Amino acid sequence: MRLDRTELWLLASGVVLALGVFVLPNWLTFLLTIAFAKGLVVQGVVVQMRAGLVSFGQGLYYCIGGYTVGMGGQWLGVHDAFVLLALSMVAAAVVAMVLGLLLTRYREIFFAMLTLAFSMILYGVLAKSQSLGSTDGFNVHGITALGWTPGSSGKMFVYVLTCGIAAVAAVFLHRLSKSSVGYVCEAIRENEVRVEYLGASPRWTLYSTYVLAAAVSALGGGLTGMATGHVDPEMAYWTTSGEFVFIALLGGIGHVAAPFVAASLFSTVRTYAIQFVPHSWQMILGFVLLGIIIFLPKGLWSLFKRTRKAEARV
Amino acid sequence: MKMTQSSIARRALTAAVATAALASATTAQAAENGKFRVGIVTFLSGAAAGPFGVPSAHAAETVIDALNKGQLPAPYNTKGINGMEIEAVIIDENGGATKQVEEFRNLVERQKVDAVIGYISSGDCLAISPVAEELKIPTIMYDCGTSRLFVENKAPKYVFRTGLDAVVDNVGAARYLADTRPKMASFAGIQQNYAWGQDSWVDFVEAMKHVKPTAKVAAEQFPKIFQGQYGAEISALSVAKPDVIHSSFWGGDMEALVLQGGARGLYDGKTLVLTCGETGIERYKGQAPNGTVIGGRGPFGAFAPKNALSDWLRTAYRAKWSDEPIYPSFKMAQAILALKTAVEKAAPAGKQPSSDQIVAAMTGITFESPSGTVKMARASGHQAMQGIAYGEYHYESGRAVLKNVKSYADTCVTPPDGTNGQEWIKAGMPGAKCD
Amino acid sequence: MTTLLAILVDGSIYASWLFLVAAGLTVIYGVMRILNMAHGSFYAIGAYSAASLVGWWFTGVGGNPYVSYLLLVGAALVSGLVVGLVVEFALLRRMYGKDEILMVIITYALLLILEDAVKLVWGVDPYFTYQPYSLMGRSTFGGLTFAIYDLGLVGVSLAIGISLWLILNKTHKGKLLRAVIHDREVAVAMGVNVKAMFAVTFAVGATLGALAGALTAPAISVSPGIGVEVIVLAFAVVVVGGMGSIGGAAAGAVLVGLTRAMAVHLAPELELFVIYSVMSLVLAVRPQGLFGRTLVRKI
Amino acid sequence: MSQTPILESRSLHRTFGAVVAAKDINVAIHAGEVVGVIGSNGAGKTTFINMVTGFLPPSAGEIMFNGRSILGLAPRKITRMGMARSFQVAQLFPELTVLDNMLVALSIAESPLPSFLRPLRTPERVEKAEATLKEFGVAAFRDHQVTAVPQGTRKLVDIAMALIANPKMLLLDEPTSGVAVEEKFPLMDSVMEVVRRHGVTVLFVEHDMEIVARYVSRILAFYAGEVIADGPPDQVLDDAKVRELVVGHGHGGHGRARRSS
Repeated sequence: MRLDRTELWLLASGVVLALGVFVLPNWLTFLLTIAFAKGLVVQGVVVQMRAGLVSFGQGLYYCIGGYTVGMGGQWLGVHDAFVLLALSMVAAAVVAMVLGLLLTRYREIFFAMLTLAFSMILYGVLAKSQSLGSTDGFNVHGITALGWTPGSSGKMFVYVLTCGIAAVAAVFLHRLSKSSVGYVCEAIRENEVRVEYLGASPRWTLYSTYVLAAAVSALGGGLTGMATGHVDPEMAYWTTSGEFVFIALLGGIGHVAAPFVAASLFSTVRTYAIQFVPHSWQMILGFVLLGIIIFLPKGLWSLFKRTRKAEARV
Repeated sequence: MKMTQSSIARRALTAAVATAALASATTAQAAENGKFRVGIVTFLSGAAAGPFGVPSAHAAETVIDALNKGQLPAPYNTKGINGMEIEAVIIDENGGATKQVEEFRNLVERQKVDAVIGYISSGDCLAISPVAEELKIPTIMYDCGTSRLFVENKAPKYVFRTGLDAVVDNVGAARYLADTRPKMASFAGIQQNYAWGQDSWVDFVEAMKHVKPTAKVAAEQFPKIFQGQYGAEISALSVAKPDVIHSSFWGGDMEALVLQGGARGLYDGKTLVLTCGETGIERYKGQAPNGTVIGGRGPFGAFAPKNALSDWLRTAYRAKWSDEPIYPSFKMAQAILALKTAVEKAAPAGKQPSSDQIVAAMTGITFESPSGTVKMARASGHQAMQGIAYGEYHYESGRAVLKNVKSYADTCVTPPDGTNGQEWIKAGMPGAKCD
Repeated sequence: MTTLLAILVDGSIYASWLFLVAAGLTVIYGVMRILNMAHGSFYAIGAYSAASLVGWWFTGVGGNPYVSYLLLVGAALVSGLVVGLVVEFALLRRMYGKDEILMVIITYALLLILEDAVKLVWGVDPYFTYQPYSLMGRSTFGGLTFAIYDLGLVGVSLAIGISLWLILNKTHKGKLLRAVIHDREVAVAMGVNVKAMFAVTFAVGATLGALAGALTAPAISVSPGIGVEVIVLAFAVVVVGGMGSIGGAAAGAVLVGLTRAMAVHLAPELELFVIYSVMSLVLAVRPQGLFGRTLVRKI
Repeated sequence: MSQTPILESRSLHRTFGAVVAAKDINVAIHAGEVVGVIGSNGAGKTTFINMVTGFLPPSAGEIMFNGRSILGLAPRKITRMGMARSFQVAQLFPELTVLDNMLVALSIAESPLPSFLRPLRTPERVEKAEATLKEFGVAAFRDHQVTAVPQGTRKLVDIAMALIANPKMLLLDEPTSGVAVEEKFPLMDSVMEVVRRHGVTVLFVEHDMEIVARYVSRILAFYAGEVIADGPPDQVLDDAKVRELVVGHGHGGHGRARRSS
């Protein structure tokens, strides 16, 4: 497996950020942990966006990931972070394999609305489950890693783990975007009928992409659960999914690092908005989103590209 | 193409680092400016803001302003906290537990608060509790009622709760009904379909089994929270013809239920019990039928005893907000006063005690509050123990009055230390002492 | 027997409320292909303007209580038209022709903005304006008591549904509108002023949303977040019925309304899932919804 | 003509509501033929292609490809059996470059379940795609985004994408529509040359009689959903019914006078 320059950069960024654990203030590493974990969920949204599908229910897999980590510790007695995350991905993939059969028949707003509906059904089920703490959810604790118990440095460990997983996932997703499936997804977004006439099955491609996106998003949910130490059904509520779509648009689909950068920016803007304008931070987010759509339709990433072109011309 | 990709990635990294740098640059302002910083977390938006969050935030402002000026009656007539000016950082609790954990960390690590008072939502309390222990910051849960708080946090050190366990609400309601409605044969419930509603109903049904074993459950309804329209539920309850209708609804949902049920004669010849009904006392304007049993989740708001502190709070709050303080306002005031008492006990005047000194002082403390004398007597000194009162709402010549108020002693409604509330009720409330 | 009656009446009342909420959404989608996430905010704005105006009428003015019904409707018309036209003119006008899904996200941004705007204007305290609701009294039949206001809502809802249908199918303007729905380019070629049509449609849709809120306001306590609660419900109804179809919205409302009433009476524990289950089932069988038309792509 | 036809339709019917778009179409095409399909707008030419390629299910009838029934098969399955098509309006992926369009087509042709991890651009694929672009004389546009290349080039790329899978049969839906008059012959020259070199059976729909007459060995004339004439160009174009119902209605009215056979 040879790495190209982008991939090396992604891994290097991951390492540098992970090393930041020694210098950055704790609140910032926590903010970044959550941001990168959410970035992973957003990656799931973006992968589907490349294929022309907008999921307004990615919170479903975010929630499944979180609950798998929580329940694995609480009821199965599994505490190893890696095993729990693997379980999350499997659980999400299994659910996605079933739902995908139905969902890949739909496009555009129908797809968006149905994904939303399924996510809300999970919310309903969890809100009904008193043994899982209903809407209060439950706490996640006692995470270990390969036999080692991080103890009081648990949050630092989760941060480093998140940086590592995010970097590896980014490399994988970068490969995906350059792979045949990646291009076929773009082709489907632009002209599904032609893809069919070239001999491929758009539905199968979308199906496999959907399942893959679910697994990646579940990773984000699992990491969030470990970081906050708590999971609740709110993770599956449609407004949570709306936030993921928001971040996806903020970053754009142009580069695999965009969702992570956008998620960090989103968290930073939000935390300061909450601090300085506690009564109208949503409004600020709304205006930012509109501004992005109007002025930077391809996301913040297009800023980088534009400056690059300008440099090239000089 | 390759070139541009990597240069883009480099820019991404630069951007991330720049964001981080920008963010950390603004940290650690103030902090050691000689003030005592308190993070106040309550709902400023969403449906819980009107009935709970804003009255709490208003009370916090009222009390903190007055403390800084030394205007409270004794024993709180000294300025600030231990001579230090109190500085409040108010944060919106809306947005879910994940966001709250993030904001809690920001409060502690970026805003360098010395203590946090907050949390109405039980989910937020449960999520924050381990983080408070991890960050070793004195944290007072002032309102949330979940029994799980000190079941999950078995050996609390930094987490306190000055409000009461929700078990108390429903044990109190059951006892009140058994005492005042001895002939009741059946009861029904309508609860919001989320943890609060579900737990309240289980607590109430189990408590009724022991205090009024002859009464049967006639119907139970669990509409979605914030549904607002209860037509079908009201019909279903009417068809069941219960003697008592119990509801843990709050805020807008509660008012809508009162109105819609009233308009349809649901409460004719029946008793409506609203465990959070006190927040609406000035708002029903006769829409709630006379005789509606309401509670205030403890001796708060309209149920608060008459003493110098409650008189002061009512007057000051009315003067500042031209509104009556309701139970959440009282609970917020109680939490702030607990903190003041503990800090002043922990260090000589003018000195800032450490977190450990504060929590050591607060553990098992007894302090005065607008709700009377409060003792942190449960959960190894981390949970307040108080009685509860219920009464009947009556609307007479344009004014709301409470009648037939009955108070139940703390020992009568509170589970003993180390027991799970729900299991205690199921076991028949062993050890309860009622006079 | 009583239960059956209760299911029918409760179901109809809830269905008529759902239809009121969904009508504006479906009208806007039908003509403009915009799935308007901010519809809930129009609902909230209507509810708040009506509640504050009526509240002022009773406590501030002490005027004739029956005038309050006029005020309800008036508040909805004014607030809906004003907000609808402002939004259309200031924002949406610049966005026409964009992808349907992008329009969803634009209106999502609008929702975020309007939610806070509502909070800034009206605060977070619930508005409890019960007078118009209790004024009408109650009526008892078949052993059950119903609020006359709720029964009246069924009538209002029917009237609005029938008027919309008549306007679209029997008037000249309505026919032009249907031409726009059918084929925008042909309509432009025929000299229809599509721009004006869009502005009018959006204003009408927004007003319908505001009206739904205003008519609901007296029965509830108007609190922050009511718009967000309503929007997913309205989506479900519209998607079930077939997006953009008035008849579909009515059918969707009746189906969802009756199913929910049945669940409440017969299997209360299922209530939470009813709406999404109905939606998923209908879509699994008929992806375009009950009354929706499928579009065939030309190649 | 005893061998199995490569494509055969038997009593093919299709109605859209009250409109009959195809009525009892019986056609057999043999390997190596170059067949032209003519007919006025709405005569049923594209409906025929859409049915044959699986896009549109016929109301009745049977379609055989290489002796196997392909009725009810999805377009992708029919494509994989060796029948490719181009489109009246070039159906490309507008935001990709010309080369990437070709690579997507090639990758799908190699494996209908594309790989998640192997990159699209392998040296072998790029080489083959470039070779094909060269054959069509559009290699100069390889790195242009599709939106930035002229209409004629798009049509060629569209056909090149169909051809890169090495189909047995190629259906061209109006290959010269939308192309400037003076470019039509050069375009058809290059297409037909490549097609002949690959030994592909071709069926193409065309309005321009001149073009039809110049390149085909056989013509099918459609009118109102029916095949009203089927035979060598001379014979069909001289058919009275065809002259009255088809040629007179054609887009290029000039086609009738200047036949160049």
